[in-house]
Amino acid sequence: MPSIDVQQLRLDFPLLQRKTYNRQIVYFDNAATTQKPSKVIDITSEYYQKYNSNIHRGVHYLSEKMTEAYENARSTVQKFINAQHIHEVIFTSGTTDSINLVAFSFGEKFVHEGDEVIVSHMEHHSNIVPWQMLCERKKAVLKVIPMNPAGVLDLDALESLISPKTKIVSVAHISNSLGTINPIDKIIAIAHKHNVPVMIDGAQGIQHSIVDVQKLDCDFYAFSGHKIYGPTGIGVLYGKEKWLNEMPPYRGGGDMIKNVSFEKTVYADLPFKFEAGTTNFIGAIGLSTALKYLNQIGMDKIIAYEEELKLYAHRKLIAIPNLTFYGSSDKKAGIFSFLINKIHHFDTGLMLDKMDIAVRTGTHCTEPVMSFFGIQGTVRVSLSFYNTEDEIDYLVESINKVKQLFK
Amino acid sequence: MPSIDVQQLRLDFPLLQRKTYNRQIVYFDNAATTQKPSKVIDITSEYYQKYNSNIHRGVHYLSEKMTEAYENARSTVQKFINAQHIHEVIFTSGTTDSINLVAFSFGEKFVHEGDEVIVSHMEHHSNIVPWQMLCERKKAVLKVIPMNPAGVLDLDALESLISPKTKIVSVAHISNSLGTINPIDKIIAIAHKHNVPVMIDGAQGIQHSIVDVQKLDCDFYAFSGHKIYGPTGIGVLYGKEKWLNEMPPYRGGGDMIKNVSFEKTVYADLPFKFEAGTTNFIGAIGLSTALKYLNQIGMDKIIAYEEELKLYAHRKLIAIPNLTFYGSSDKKAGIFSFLINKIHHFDTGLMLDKMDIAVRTGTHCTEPVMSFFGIQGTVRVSLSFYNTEDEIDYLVESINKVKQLFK
Amino acid sequence: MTIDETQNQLVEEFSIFTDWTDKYGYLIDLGKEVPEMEMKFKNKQNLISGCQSQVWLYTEFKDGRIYFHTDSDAILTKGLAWLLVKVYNGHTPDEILETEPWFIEKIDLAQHLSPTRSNGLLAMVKKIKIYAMAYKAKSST
Amino acid sequence: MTIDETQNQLVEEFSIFTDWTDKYGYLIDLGKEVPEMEMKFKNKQNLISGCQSQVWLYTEFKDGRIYFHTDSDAILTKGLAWLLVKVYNGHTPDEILETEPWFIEKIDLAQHLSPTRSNGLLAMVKKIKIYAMAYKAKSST
Ligand SMILES: Cc1ncc(COP(=O)(O)O)c(C=O)c1O
Ligand SMILES: Cc1ncc(COP(=O)(O)O)c(C=O)c1O
Repeated sequence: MPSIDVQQLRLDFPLLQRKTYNRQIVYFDNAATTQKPSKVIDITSEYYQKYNSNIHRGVHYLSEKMTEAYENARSTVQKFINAQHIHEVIFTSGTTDSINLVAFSFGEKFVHEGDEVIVSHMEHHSNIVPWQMLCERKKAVLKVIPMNPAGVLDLDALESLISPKTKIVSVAHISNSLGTINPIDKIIAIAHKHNVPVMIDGAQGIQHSIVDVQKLDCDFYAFSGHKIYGPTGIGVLYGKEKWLNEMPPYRGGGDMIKNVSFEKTVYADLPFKFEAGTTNFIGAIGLSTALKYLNQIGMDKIIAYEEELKLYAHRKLIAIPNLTFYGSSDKKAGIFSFLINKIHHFDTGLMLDKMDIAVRTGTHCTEPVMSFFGIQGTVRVSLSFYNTEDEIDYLVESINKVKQLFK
Repeated sequence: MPSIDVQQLRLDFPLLQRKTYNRQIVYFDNAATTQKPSKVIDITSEYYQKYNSNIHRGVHYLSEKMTEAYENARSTVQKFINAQHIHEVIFTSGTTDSINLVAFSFGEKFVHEGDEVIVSHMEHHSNIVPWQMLCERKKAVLKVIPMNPAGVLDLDALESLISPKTKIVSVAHISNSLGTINPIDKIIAIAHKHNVPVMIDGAQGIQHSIVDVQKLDCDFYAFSGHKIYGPTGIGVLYGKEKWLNEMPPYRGGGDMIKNVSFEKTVYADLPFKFEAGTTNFIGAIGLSTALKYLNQIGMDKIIAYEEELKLYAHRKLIAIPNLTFYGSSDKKAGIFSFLINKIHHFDTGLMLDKMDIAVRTGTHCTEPVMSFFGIQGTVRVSLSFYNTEDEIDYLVESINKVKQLFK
Repeated sequence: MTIDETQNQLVEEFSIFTDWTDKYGYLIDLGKEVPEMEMKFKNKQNLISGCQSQVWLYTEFKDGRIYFHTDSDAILTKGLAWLLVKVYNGHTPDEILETEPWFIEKIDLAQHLSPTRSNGLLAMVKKIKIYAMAYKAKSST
Repeated sequence: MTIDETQNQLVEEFSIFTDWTDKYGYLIDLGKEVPEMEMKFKNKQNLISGCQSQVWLYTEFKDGRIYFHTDSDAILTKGLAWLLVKVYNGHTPDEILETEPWFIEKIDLAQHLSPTRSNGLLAMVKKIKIYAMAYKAKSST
């Protein structure tokens, strides 16, 4: 018995109503990006039509309205993740931007030659490369928390990786290629025991969990608007005030300064210090509208439904012979990475597409995970609360048809 | 005789139709951000409704459509600025982001201790602070091209500022607080004579000029979508292939790599090397729609009309007694910065707002310009092709009313 | 007069204005009439920096009551600041801490106290409260 | 047969397929039947790397004609690559340079040659042309 009325909710998403080739699209590429409810699309249009104007320092009506809406959006994000202070919420252009901000600004201040940064083996490239770049610049060392074949991180190894030279640990909340829900509370506890701060890459976590940054006690949490039913080009970095205050700015420009002269520039207070130039203010309003939409349904209900759907999909998919699954932690989100015996992931993806099913194929920007399993890529089905059991049934049917075709 | 039918074109902009307090808004804050034609707003909605999907590496129908649209947007930008190669067009989140990209990546590779970077006295903070940050990091020196009281740069001084240690010159195409159209062709010629590359901050240039980056021979050109009738959260960096190829990446993440392993990461080719993570693909489509809209009207016609309107405004405004103008180059765009004798810019702005006129007041993110003139700020009227002579007349009337009120 | 009585009085005074020109004209007149703050008090310590206009606030504490002096480089801000001062002037820390400046909303000038305004007035109200707290703490020790 | 004749032939062959399953089924069969490339030719030099599937292309130049060998790790890509090879195989550089692979569009598989596809096929067509240019230059000197 579903806790939400999926059929009703699906009507909120215009894209889900469309046909691709022969039938209504079955969208299983939610880890790449999510579809948008009408409310998000409509508010974007509405703000362009009625309020568009550059924010902050504006003396006129529109600018004031827009600034107010932008700062209210920040407050909506603050409440959604339960940040202690509103100025701990920085708007960025996405998760990648947020992580790069921390890698640069935290790194600039705290990471020096010989120091160590720890990530995990299952990270998305966006949570690897910025740290590699930092380590190269600073001659620091990147260390990696290993995982086992089930796609579960080895926390004992983490303990032993941490040294007095460790400056930060950065790990994914939920793996985008394996679906593993990492025990970030434990990881944070271990790191904090050694006084090491922790950044959480929440790109896949925020939309499938209740995130309370104070309870988690993470030092940074990053996510993207477009993966939580919001617009593209907007993201969030949460950071604890004490770190954000100590970190130098990332980008320089308008709005992030108090005074500029060629001799001496004084940076603005939080959050503006980290929001140089014209931010994506319309994007921020779209994002906050998405969060309000989720709140209206209830994150608890969404999570309950997604859990149910995941279990249903799991049962159905593992029953298909000759599928190999990657990622089998018992703490898993609705992300299924698999290969059909001997069939190339790309071939499978192409055929599913012909059957109007959108899945992602390839490395999912996690090449170290692929190397770990000695494969080139997988077929990934990633679920959202707007997916249904019927769609899963159709997927199973279609996978069987693919098998038939390649027999 | 106007070369375009303004009244007709105004109908394309929903926001211009709205009332603020008592009458239809008079929007003179175009240098801060421009209004959007319906086409831009509608295509944004349409893409969210019909094609939204993450780009690149996608195997399914939507992803392919979206990738195609995104790459077509890049091609539209390429043609708009006449870049030689499509991969010389990098999508960023705005001018500030573009300049920071160059300051970091060019700086990382080419700027070392004792080297010099040259900007001008009339730069926007976004074209000062990134270079200050770079110079601080690299122990390099920031030098400043002086200007005269008319707001004209001293090119002889530029000649003498350039030394063998000069690594880059970065100047605004058009000053956002003075309206000066800088002789960027001459600046580029001078710098190139000494083999020094030039970055142009085109935030105020692109929407009021025909920009041909090959003819200009600039090394970098940056602009923002939101200032050229496109969406927020999208911008462009044009860079010559030879520089972009030599520069290390700015942000690390998905899509900007060829291979990632913990031992060795190989970066992707241009333009992807500089587009880490999920880009604002819907924003890019909105921007290209704005450019196509301008092409349809004809940039030459827009420029001709704007020139006429500027001359009209100039005549009318200088006829008002007791106004002091800042910026009086004879090469000027439709940007008027002024103070009414003894009346604080903020007081003027507030009263104009009450009369439904949106202007910007303050430093316009160019504090060094304000210091130069020994003032705290100005009232800035910035024109667009959708403004009219009637609106100028109403502005003049309103300024007189402000004078009356503060008498 | 209590703080609320002064607020009521101001609301009544403003009720005669039928359009914005009269109302803002009055504020402008106020701004002009209020004496300038002595230069020596216009220092960094008393400065409340808005991005657009600057406000100075200087206080004295006498016989358990707080006296405020204010100034601004913008006339409208000065007028508005003076209204706030008028309301709170000569009251005890407790009275000040207890009472919000609700008259601003009633006379339809709330926009100037919004957190997104960069005129320094909201910061000024906060500062008034902080002074009240500080003097209260001081006088109770 | 000229390149265009082969293309016409393929268009005719494909015209019998009434739905996508038949058409792709045929491509899959092709992909399976085409012999694997010898391992020694599956080297870096012959690799055309798409993001999703990899294509190898190896050429020989004999008596003024170019002979192509191809392979891919994905079967559909392999089938498609083989169609391209079949069209151009054994022709002179000039013939190859003159003729575009228009049959792909006619048999409604153009999507696989779009620049946004990451299967390596468009890059393969470019490579075929580059080889033709190179051999032409070589044989004319
Ligand atoms: C000359 C100039 N440069 C840079 C910028 C920064 O642009 P953005 O805020 O869109 O990044 C502006 C915008 O005000 C500008 O006018
Ligand atoms: C775990 C994880 N981290 C980071 C990212 C990067 O997010 P974005 O591309 O929105 O910056 C993604 C998106 O694919 C992800 O799944």
